[in-house]
Amino acid sequence: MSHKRSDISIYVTVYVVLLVLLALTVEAARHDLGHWNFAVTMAIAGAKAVCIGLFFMHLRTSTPLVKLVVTASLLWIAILFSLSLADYWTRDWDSLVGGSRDVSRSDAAQ
Amino acid sequence: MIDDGFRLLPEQASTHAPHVDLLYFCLIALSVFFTVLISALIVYFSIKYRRGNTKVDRTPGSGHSLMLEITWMVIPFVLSMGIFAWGSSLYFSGYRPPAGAMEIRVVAKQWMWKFQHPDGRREINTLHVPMGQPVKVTMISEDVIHSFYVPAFRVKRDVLPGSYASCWFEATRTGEFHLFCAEYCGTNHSRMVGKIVVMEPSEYADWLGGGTSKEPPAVAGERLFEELRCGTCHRPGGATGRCPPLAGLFGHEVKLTGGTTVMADENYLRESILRPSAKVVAGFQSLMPSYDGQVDEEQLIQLITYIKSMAKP
Amino acid sequence: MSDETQAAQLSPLAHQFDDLAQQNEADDLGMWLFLCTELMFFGGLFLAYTIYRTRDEATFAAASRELELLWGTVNTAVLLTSSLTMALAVHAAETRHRQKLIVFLFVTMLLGCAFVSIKFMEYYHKYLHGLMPLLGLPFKWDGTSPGHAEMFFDLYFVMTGVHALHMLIGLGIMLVLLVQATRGRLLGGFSGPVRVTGLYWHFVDLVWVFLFPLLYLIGAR
Amino acid sequence: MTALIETGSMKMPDLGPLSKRNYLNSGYTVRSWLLTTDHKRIALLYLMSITFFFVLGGAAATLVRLDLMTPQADLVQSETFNKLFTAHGVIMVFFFLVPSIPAVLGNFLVPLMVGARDLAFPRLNLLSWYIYMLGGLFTLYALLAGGVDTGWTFYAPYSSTYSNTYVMATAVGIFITGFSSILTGLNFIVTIHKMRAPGLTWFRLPLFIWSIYATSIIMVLGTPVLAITLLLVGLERILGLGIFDPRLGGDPILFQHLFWFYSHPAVYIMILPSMGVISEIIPCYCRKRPFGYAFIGFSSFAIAVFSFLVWGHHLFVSGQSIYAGMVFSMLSYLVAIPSAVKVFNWTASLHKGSISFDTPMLYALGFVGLFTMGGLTGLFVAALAVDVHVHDTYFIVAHFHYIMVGGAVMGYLGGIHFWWPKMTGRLYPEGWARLSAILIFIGFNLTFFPQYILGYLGMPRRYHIYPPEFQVLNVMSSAGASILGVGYFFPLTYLVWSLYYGKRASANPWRATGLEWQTPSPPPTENFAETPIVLDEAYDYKRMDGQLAEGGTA
Repeated sequence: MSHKRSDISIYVTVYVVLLVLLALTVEAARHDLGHWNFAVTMAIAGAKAVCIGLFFMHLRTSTPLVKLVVTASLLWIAILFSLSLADYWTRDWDSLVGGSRDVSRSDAAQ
Repeated sequence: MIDDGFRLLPEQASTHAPHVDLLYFCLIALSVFFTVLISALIVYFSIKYRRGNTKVDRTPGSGHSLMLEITWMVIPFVLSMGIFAWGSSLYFSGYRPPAGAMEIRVVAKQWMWKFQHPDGRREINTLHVPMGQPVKVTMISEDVIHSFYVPAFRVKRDVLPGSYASCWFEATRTGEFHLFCAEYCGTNHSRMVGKIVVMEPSEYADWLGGGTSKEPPAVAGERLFEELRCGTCHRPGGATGRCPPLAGLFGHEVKLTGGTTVMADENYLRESILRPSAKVVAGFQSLMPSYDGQVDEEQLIQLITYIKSMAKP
Repeated sequence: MSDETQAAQLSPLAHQFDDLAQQNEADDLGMWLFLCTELMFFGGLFLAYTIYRTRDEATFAAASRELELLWGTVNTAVLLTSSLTMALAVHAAETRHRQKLIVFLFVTMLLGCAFVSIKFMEYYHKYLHGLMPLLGLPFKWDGTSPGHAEMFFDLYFVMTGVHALHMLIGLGIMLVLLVQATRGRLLGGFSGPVRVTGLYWHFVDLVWVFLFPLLYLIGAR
Repeated sequence: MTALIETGSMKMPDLGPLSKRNYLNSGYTVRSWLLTTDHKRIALLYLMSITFFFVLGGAAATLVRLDLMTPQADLVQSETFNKLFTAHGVIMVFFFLVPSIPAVLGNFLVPLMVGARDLAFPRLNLLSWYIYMLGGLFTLYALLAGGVDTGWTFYAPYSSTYSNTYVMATAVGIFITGFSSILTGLNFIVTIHKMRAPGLTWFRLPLFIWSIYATSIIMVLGTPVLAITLLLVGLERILGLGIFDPRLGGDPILFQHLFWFYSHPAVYIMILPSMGVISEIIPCYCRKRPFGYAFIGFSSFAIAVFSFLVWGHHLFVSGQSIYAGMVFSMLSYLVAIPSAVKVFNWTASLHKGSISFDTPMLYALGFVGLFTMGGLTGLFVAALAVDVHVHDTYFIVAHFHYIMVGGAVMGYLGGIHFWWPKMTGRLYPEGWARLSAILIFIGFNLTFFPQYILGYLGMPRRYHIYPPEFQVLNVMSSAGASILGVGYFFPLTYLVWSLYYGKRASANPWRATGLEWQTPSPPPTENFAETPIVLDEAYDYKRMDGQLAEGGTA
């Protein structure tokens, strides 16, 4: 075995932590925190993911290679998101699609 | 007539075309240089170091050279960044219409082009434009993606369903030029062609004058505005407070509920007519019903043109 | 040849490997790489979700409130529990506890079935409420921007549907494992398949950990 | 057992009875082929299947080029024409080019080159082939039932809503085949990491392995995004989802983002393995270690990583934000650097070599030339303003054929010739092979060079009828295609002929380095009598030639 056998007690502890996090995130959703709702809920999801990855999936004791694989896949997801959103979040910047201000001024003058 | 003789380069018929061609020629020079360099080296080495040639010095070198590697990494990098900057600046100017451009409305559908001139005159598959006048085409598709492509102008832009796309050109020569649909759009894709007829401005004016009865889109839009009873709310002096003012709206930033701002461009107006609650102006409630399905693409264009024509009171 | 075949049955080591450590590392690496592809697969869906949600956050929040938070929470708890039992099953296999392995695998499967059943029950409720914009079914939406709300439900059904499909595949694999476990296999050096299935199951759980807040919790209630 | 096989000493092992028993004659039943887990046999299964698809895709291309001889539609209807170019694209991209070198040469060579008995997951490897065939059957069904007319790019909303052809079956076929690609890549990565022979460190690996590894990264990380994209298109057709449908509030450009996130790197799935093949061939026929080994190796990785950063250059005119266009344009130029590194290093490898011009070397030199041209025209299409003009024209068609045919196929054929003796135990007829290599080079240039001019003149791609002034160049292109066709026909014939009448090959007919040459031709089922131990650098031709000087050439 490449990794040490995690003790059953660790599994149970992690499970309890996960349930607590679940309760927290549901509770947080009952309050209107504005934009913070999304941030809080995603932070809790991230924490849950880290728990599952490190302990249930034994990333804590995995070989460096497996850790590299995980890092790489997260990096690639980041590439997919950042470059796609680079398009979506800048589409409104250019008024060329709808006509620039200059054009509208000339229209108004007509 | 479209010039159909054999040629190696398309005609240059817009202000943009010579700029693109210059970049193209530089790229060709660069490519020829590197192709010749590589080929010459291969041929030279192949002859000099051919198996049978025993008189040549084959004392092995180190097998690698950091200096050489850096050289042939840095040179392509610098060259390509230069091309990038050049290409980008042209791209910007190629898609940014200058002030005072004449606006042509285009609706594309399988497999035809429908044009409407600012004075309301309509054409199908043929577009007459005056020479020496910047022309901005604002385009939308009724079905799939098409692409507006005039090789002689070096201009191309995909025509999307659901949102407006635009490009512009200023013709520098009179004559007829190909218009192609460049994005594959189904069975008769290759028949979705037309022509651009560039005329002297005076001829163009004559041509416009000779058309049949027509109604400028802004006027048609105003009529539609009444028919759809938009004026009940959207009228200066109407039910104030229920809706944001339309006059002078176009081309300005609008504050939305939620704190974000949006540019009031044509896509914004289109969305606000079809899906009014998508972007609600700050300080107002979402009361307006959707007009999705009640107006077609051409009517939408007319409404938007009318809204654009409303000057600030 | 026959010697090799016999040896292959007696030894957990496949012929192409030199030793068990190499084989285990290869198995783990293989599964992790597969999970990489799964992540990219779901990544496309999450990207679509992100783009359409940023376009109209308010409508997405409103549409999210139509989902049944109670059942979503229950399902999350069910899935987290199944992850625990799966981890315990892997532990049992590695420590050669046949009985425990069978029990934990079975419980994991039960929980998995419970999750999928609840999911389908929710689908049925959506259908009853006219919130299933699929197959040309009518979409009833009183709020603003029905188009964007419809997009939310499109994404809801695709994302949870693809996730549920992964659950079903996992359940199928576990069924095979369960049969093998009852025959006394998959213990000790032979526990590779259980370990690898465990990784897969936890990954499916991980995806849900993100789906749950993105679908159920974005609209403060 | 005989003494250890060492790469350094290059002693031919005493073959003894082993040479009589090899992977080809270890069983003759259909079952022994269809249920084999031997990577070498699976490689041959792939070889046969992709050759079948290549012929099919080639036939479609022939009809397309024939029809384009005249500006009118006189051979087929537009509907058929559209189905033909779609069939050509789908088959060539997904069923020939993507699996070509990885699944045939990679499958055969990766375990041999790393000194392993098999891939890490032999049964998964066989499963990959079955998945590939299943996907192929779906696609064949779609073609036979009536064809599909969306183009290989499946742009929404045409594919998701408007096309009335067999889009579903084709999409399912490609979706399934994608998993074959994923599993093959996964298998290679694990094998290269975990199964290398003792002493075979990363920097002793053949460059082919480096490039296959880089290819596998793309397969594993890119293919699933294509899978989800096609799945969404399929669901739009079946369930009426609207993710890409503007009528339902979807964005068709999102389809293009997701599609090209895979399909741009896919081009590198095709070209990277070819680069690996070239990096094996050139040292062998120059009798020296390649110049800048580490740079060639790392440039493969650089290409694999950069390939994921550039997909937006397919969207310059699509309505993507112009700022994103600029980002993608700049990133696209990054790929030029590792590509230039490779070309310059290969060229420098010739320096002070002892060059002979056997068939594989002819393909390799042809590759370098054509790839250089294809790569340089990449600078044109990455330049935003020029791309606006040439996007979706024959310029693009010419550009990617220079990479995918001039590059990938030349590399594939070079590799097939180079390792043919190892795979079959027979030598191919050298004269015919040289002739066809030259024919292919000439035919290729005649076919595709005119298309650059045609494209800049403005002829859009996927045009069935076209303005008459484009005819001369189209006829030139079609004429070149006929030469190219003949060039492809020859190897198909003489390679089959050589199976029966070719001269028997020795274990190492080219006196090449590398572990695969130190086992008999064809290799035994278990690859090596004893696990090899590697003590030296790769490509130690000096030592090889020094040792063989006394015994004469093989």
